[in-house]
Amino acid sequence: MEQLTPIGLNHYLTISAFLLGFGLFAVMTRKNAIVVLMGVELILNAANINFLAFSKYNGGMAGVMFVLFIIVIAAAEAAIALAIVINIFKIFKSVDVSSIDTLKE
Amino acid sequence: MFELPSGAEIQSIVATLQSNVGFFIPEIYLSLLFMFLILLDLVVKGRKNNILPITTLVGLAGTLFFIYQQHALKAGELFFGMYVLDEFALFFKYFFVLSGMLAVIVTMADEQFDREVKSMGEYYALIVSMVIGMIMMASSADLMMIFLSMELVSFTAYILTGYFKRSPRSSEAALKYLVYGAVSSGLMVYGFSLIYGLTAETNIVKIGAELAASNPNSLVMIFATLLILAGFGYKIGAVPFHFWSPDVYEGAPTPITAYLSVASKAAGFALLMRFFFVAVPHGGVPIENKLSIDWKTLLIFISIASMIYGNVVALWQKNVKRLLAYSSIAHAGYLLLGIIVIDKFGTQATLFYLLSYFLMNFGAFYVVTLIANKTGSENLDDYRGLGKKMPLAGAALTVFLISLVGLPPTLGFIGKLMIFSALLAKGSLYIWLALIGVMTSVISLYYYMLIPLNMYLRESNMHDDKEMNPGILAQALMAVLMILTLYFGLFFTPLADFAKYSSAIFGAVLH
Amino acid sequence: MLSLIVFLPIIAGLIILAVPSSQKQIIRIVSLLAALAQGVLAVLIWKGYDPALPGITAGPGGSPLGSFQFVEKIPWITLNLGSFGPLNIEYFIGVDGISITMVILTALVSAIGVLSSWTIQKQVKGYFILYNILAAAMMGCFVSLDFFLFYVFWEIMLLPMYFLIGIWGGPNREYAAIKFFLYTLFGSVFMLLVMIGLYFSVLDPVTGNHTFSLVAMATQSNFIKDAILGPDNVMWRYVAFIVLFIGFAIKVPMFPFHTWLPDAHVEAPTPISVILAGVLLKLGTYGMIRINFPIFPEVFQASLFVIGIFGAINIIYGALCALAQKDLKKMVAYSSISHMGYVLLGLSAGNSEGMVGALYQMFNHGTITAMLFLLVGVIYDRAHTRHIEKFGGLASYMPVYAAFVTVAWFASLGLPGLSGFISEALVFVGAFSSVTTRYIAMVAVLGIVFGAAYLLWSLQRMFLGQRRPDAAYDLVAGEDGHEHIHFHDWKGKIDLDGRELAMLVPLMLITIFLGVYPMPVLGMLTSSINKLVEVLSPVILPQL
Amino acid sequence: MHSLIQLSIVVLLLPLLSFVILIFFNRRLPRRGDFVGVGILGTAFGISAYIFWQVIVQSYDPAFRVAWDFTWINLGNVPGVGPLQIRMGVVIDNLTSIMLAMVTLISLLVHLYSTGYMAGDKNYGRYFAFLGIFTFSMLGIVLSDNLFSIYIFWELVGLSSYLLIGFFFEKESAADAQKKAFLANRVGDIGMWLGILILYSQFHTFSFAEIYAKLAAGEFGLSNAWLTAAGILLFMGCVGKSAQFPLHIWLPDAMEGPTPVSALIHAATMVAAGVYFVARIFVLLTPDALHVIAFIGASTAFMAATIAITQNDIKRVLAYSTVSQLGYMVLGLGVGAYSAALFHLVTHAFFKACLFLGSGAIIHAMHHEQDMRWMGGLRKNMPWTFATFTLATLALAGLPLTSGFLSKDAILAGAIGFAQVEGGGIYYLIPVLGFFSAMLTAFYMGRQIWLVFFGESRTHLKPAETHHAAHHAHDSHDSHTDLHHAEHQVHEVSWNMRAPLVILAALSVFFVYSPDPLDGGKGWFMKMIPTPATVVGQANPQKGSLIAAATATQLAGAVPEAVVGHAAAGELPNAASSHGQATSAHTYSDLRQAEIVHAGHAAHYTAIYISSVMVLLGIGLALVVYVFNIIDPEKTALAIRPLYLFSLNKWYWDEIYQATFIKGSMVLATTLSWFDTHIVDGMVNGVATLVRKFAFFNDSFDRHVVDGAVNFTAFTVNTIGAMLRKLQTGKVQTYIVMLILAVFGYFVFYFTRLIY
Repeated sequence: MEQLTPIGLNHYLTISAFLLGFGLFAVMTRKNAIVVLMGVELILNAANINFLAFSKYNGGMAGVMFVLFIIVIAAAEAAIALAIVINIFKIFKSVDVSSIDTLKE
Repeated sequence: MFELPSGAEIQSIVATLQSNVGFFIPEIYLSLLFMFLILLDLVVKGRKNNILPITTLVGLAGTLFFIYQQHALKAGELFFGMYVLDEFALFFKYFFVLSGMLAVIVTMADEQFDREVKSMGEYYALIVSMVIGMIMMASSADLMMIFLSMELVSFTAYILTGYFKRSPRSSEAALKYLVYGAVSSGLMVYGFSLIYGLTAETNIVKIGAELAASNPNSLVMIFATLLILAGFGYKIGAVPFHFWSPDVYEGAPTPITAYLSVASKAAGFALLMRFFFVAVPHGGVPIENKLSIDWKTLLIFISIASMIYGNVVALWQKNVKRLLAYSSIAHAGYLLLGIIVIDKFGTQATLFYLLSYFLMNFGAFYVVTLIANKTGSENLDDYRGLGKKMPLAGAALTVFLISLVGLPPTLGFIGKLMIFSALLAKGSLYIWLALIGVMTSVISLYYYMLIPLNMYLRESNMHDDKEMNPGILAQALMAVLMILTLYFGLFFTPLADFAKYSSAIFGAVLH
Repeated sequence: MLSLIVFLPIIAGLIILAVPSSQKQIIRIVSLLAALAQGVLAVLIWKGYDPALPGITAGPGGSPLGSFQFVEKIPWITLNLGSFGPLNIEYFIGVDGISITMVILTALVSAIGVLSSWTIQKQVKGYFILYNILAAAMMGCFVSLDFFLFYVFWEIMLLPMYFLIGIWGGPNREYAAIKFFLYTLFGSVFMLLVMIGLYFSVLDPVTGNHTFSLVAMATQSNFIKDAILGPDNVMWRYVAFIVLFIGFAIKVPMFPFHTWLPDAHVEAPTPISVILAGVLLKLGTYGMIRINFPIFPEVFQASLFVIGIFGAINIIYGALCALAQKDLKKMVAYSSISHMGYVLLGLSAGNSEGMVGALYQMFNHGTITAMLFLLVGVIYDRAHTRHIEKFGGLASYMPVYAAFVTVAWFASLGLPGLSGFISEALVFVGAFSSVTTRYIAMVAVLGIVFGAAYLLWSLQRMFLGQRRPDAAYDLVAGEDGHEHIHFHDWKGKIDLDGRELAMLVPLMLITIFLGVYPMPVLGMLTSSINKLVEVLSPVILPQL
Repeated sequence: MHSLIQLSIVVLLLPLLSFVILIFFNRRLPRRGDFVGVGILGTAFGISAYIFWQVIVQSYDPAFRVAWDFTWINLGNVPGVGPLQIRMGVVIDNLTSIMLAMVTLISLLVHLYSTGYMAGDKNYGRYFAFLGIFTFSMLGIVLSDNLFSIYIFWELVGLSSYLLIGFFFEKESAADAQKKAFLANRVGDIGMWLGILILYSQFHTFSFAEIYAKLAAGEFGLSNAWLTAAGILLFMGCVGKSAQFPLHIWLPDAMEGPTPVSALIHAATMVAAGVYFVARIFVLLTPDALHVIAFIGASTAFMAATIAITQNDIKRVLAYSTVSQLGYMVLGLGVGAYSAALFHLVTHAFFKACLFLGSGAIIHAMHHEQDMRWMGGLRKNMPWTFATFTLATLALAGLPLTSGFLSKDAILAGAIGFAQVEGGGIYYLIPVLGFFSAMLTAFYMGRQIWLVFFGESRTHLKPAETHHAAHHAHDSHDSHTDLHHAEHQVHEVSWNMRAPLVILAALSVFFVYSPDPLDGGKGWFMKMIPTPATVVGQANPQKGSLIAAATATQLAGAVPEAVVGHAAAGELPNAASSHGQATSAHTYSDLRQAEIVHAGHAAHYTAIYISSVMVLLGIGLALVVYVFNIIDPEKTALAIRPLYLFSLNKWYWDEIYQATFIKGSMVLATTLSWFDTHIVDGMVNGVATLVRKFAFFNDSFDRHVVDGAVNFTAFTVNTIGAMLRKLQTGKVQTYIVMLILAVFGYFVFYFTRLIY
């Protein structure tokens, strides 16, 4: 199986780029607030993959540490987000992000 | 591959930490205050009395003392370069604590809270935590620290924005703020990861050195810069990262609007300055290298866009809070002007402008709150004839607005003066920016003057000319703010010196 | 002394602030006293003024003393700007021949203005506070010798003016007020940039620091050669000159930046029109003389012809527009545009005769136009209309008023024996003597005829002949057989009453006296003007 | 300071005093203080008579001149010029003293006359005040020693004539007339002012003496064309004041003023001031300028005469005759008959004043009937008036034994000489027009005399309503006419109106001026007022010809008089030898003048013959038409109707001006003010409407701010704003899209910039 090149940095980067793209796509297009937030998670995870990959290839633990913090932050964010979304649902009886546009010009 | 640290190393690490704690007192103190407030809230059962706010005020005031003590300490890096203590950071520590106190005061004045929510609960605690976050933003020197502090600020801000749980506007604002903020911080983190990839460092000083040494691929670099700017730009609310601000400012409780528009914007600027002045190499060398040129052009675009967009769109606003939101976008543009000229004078001008902006914007929002208490509206048309009913409020608001326009003899004029001076001192290349600046400030006159126009030149549609008295305390505070705006407009030496003192840290970096 | 004359109105304003708004009479009296005190001080300054000292530039040893008089020079703000050395802003005021005439004029006109504000009934307190701020700011502009100080005063003027027009003005006041505000601000923001640019280009010969001092700026040798506005930087010097000029021209107002003036005048209450025409317009030309020309002499020399052209346009265009007006006040407003054109023409001559004429014209226009607007106000108070066609035959019924109007009108059309003539004559003498503007002057004299035309025509339509059928007044047969005039809902004296006479008589006496013997004013001007002409003359230009 | 100077200053200031007293206190004084005016003028006349005696009779010196001046405006040490002052002063020479006496005398007489004529007017006192200020300004013109002060007083007489023409301001016609007069004069003054400016710009002085000295010294920096221009422009002042073509239109209308005023201002003094001024500047007029002047004078004389023959208003006939006579004087100056022209000025002043006062008496007696068609047969009722009027008429017509004959004749002789010297051709037009006008003059004056004094009274023929109107037009100022109005019987006027007539008539007889009834040249006047030597000559003075040099030396003392000895005499022996006494005293500095004067004297007798014939023709024609009725005027009028109308409508000048200048400027004015409000104030007119579409809040304020001047900016700004704010949809995801677009958009932009 010599034609299989070993997994290299660029593979990780590609993956993370794809993740970023998916995340942005979800954030931009999905109507459901929850899904939008999942898109955000995807973006963060794309960053995570980058960090890990770089920390593996550049040496040093900083990236890994960073990832840990990002995961924690993401969790906290999710918590707050859910609270707000629930509140929104109480008021608007919907979690459709695009339909909530009373504040505008 | 990662060998474990030996005992000796661990000892030394612990020692450093211990020694550094001494530099960390204000933050620790604030955290204690935060917890204390939560406990206190449990005691008072969120009843609406002045215990919580007063405590908060006293506590924050106490912080000032500790911050003052830090002047004595020698500036330097703490916690292995995670965190720095310098005049620049101190400046913003004062700034944020004071704005926190003002936010509390405005909250006390705002009667909307009595209508909207039953318990003030953790409101004040959140404000304090936001102060902590911003202070750390201003003094963090490591990507990780930056990220953490920013998120801390953001999260508290989300909650505070949505604090009126039963008001649709507030909640909607919170949601928008959340989504937008999350996305842009996500992008920022991605940008961080790229930087980390290029330099294998997370400490911005080291990053700067690394970038200066190895000339990185500018395409990747600009991409990272853009993503990071998306994060910072959303904090400072500059075009094109501003879209959240009008809606959020309009929806959020007025004190929070004021707080966001002043403090978190300032925090964003603190971060922006520190990151780019330190991380992006341009400093000592007379010939600026490509990177700095790149991000400078980027900032020029952003600032021009902000000045024009903010002022032009503001022309159409009928809601005063929204109008001020757009004006804050425009002011972000003016502040950026000061950063673009990468030198000490420019930094000083920016800091000075932040101070003036702090005073006049809080003043304006305060008066708006008081008026809203009486008229129950933030609508431009409901300001008709208020000049007669609330003479002092009218006068004060006029002064603040004039200051926002940048006319003498107010503080805002001096702020603009210093920004433009910095540009012109830099030479003819920057004159065009100055020209755009003055042009847009002429435009801004038009919409700012709409408010005095309605207050004085037009008769109110309801014909009761009885005076509305916002209460002696509020009157006094208004008067103080107004007089400060005027006084510093005429004798601005102390503020300017303070700004210079605080911008000294960049002396090494900036030529 | 000067500080006192500047800040007296502010003090009065503070006192008024303390007075309860119900005490209208006290408020009026306080401001009147302040204005009179200003007048007294002005007279004292005039007495103590030594016309021999030229002013304009620094005296011996680069110090303003020995050249300017009543100088007060106190450091106001000093900062360390690091690489740009200390930022010095000084509270630096003083007078020379150019400013002292304007100081006297300002004191006079603002006193008159207070008197004519007596009829203001709405929000008297606010009115007089703003009025006093305005008065102080105007005075400050004329005495300040530090560009920063000048700019501050200059901008402070805008807001009170905005409210004075906007609150106490006529039906269309909002529009006029905001128009005035935006126009003038537009002019002045660029002044701000030029000011900063000058600061970085000029060194104070004494201290060696950058400075805002206009006195230092008036000497070309104080410029840093390669600074942004230094002698080497020709392009930016031109830009700066033009920008400054436009800034001042808007105040003058110079065609095509004049359109705010008719609106402002028509809407403004009488005293504000008096102030506006009597003093504010002068600030434009004063700014040119004090700042624009001495700082950029070579550009000035290069643009003489253009300035002259604009002056001539102002003269003729204003006169023709006035000819077509039906609203008396609008006609007077356009007449001031026309008369300020003479000032521009005189300045463009660039020689002593022309400049002296211009300065003198500024002074005379101040007094004469104040008179015109007061007289317009008199009839407007009575008839509540200013429509020229709605009168006729007034001379038979209001002889005193008619007599005053006749004198004022003839003064305005430049009749010899009245002050306006001498200034216009000098302007033409100067403009014609300079080869650059000779042909412009030849065209501009047409303004004399048109001026006579619109003034005499309006005089005839309002005062001569018989009452028009649709006149704004009725005639009732008196007991003595003669017919008497009667304005509905006007209780007061039909002909001029005491207060109006008290305003008009001094102005009229001044007009006549200065028309017969101009030296009291010219004597103060000449040395400064000759000095100015030297400063401006091409020979002493820095070698570019 | 010379005693005469002091006296003359007193004379100058006395009338001003009378003005001040009367304008403020006339209501407090008995008889409205008319005695103040008369008394003061009496004193003034006394003093001027003394000056006249001193200068003319006592010291017989053609070159007499004393001057005094003081610094009026001191411009300090002007860069490039040195110490610069504007000086004011008075000068007395023969001409001045004569003018002084004349002006004060006539003014005195008019004051006296007015006490009768204006009695009972409700503004009686103000009237005398105005007369006072007029006299003051007129004397100012006479005494000024520099152009600037002449210009000042020039405008002041304009003012006083404005005030006096409009004395009955309740009449719209009077108000129109006064405005017209002032504006027409202003037009003339512009020219004069420009002329002054040309001279000043070269010499930085206004004083005659200095200007002439420097001119003679050849210091005039500009080309000779400029000098000619200066001359013509200065002459424009005269065109305005002396009602020369094309600015003559105001004078007939000026008859709206009270008749004594017409006599004083619009016949005797002010209108003559123009001629006086030209005489003052005579020496700097270049030959070309003189030609222009001569032609304008001639055409004015002729045109006015043709108009006068058809007018029916007694005062209008006189007004046009005045214009015509002024034309003569200007013509005289133009052809170089300097002395003759000034001579005519004086004589004309007296007899024309007499005529006007006479007509005033008639009008007064006729209860303000001015139309000659309704007069007639007055000689029986008003013998005094008749006698004096007739005498003055003869003088005006220029019959021998009258003063008018002497002066007019001298002018015509000069004209002939001029024509000969200039080489005939077109130049003969000038004397021809002169003589023809002489005939016309005789004709229309004869017509007037006959219509007014002979035949039967035609009052009853007058159509009632016009009569009524005419009466009501005037009753505004006169109360006592109403009493007499009932019965229509005319009687002689009172003594205070009669005396002036007699005096003036007496001054219209030849022996006052010259022993020889046929030659004014032998009289004292023309001896005392010799033609001054020009300071420009035909050649450019710069060339420094012998003559110019000689002149310069002569003029160094600023004596406007040239006794250039043998230099010139050598050149023209015949000129030196064969002059009459009048000129034998002087020879002339430049050939042209010398020849003209010489030829003029040669032509003296021819002139007499021709003019006498012409005058007789004119009178004869008048008799034929109006006495023997051989020719019926109506029929003739019908026969030559176009010509008749042309003359009756004053050559349609008023209509032409109305249609061109006045209409023109009004149209221009309205257009410009429209332009001002719509274009300048709205940059682009369409913008306003366009913007309203974008204007969101619809209260007036914004609609206004959106159109208008500042508001072109406001427009663009608003539109941009309106477009940008569309981005703020309120949907958070659009915001995010924007964000992504911004980031990647810039990235792409940067990428492309990186590639290229």
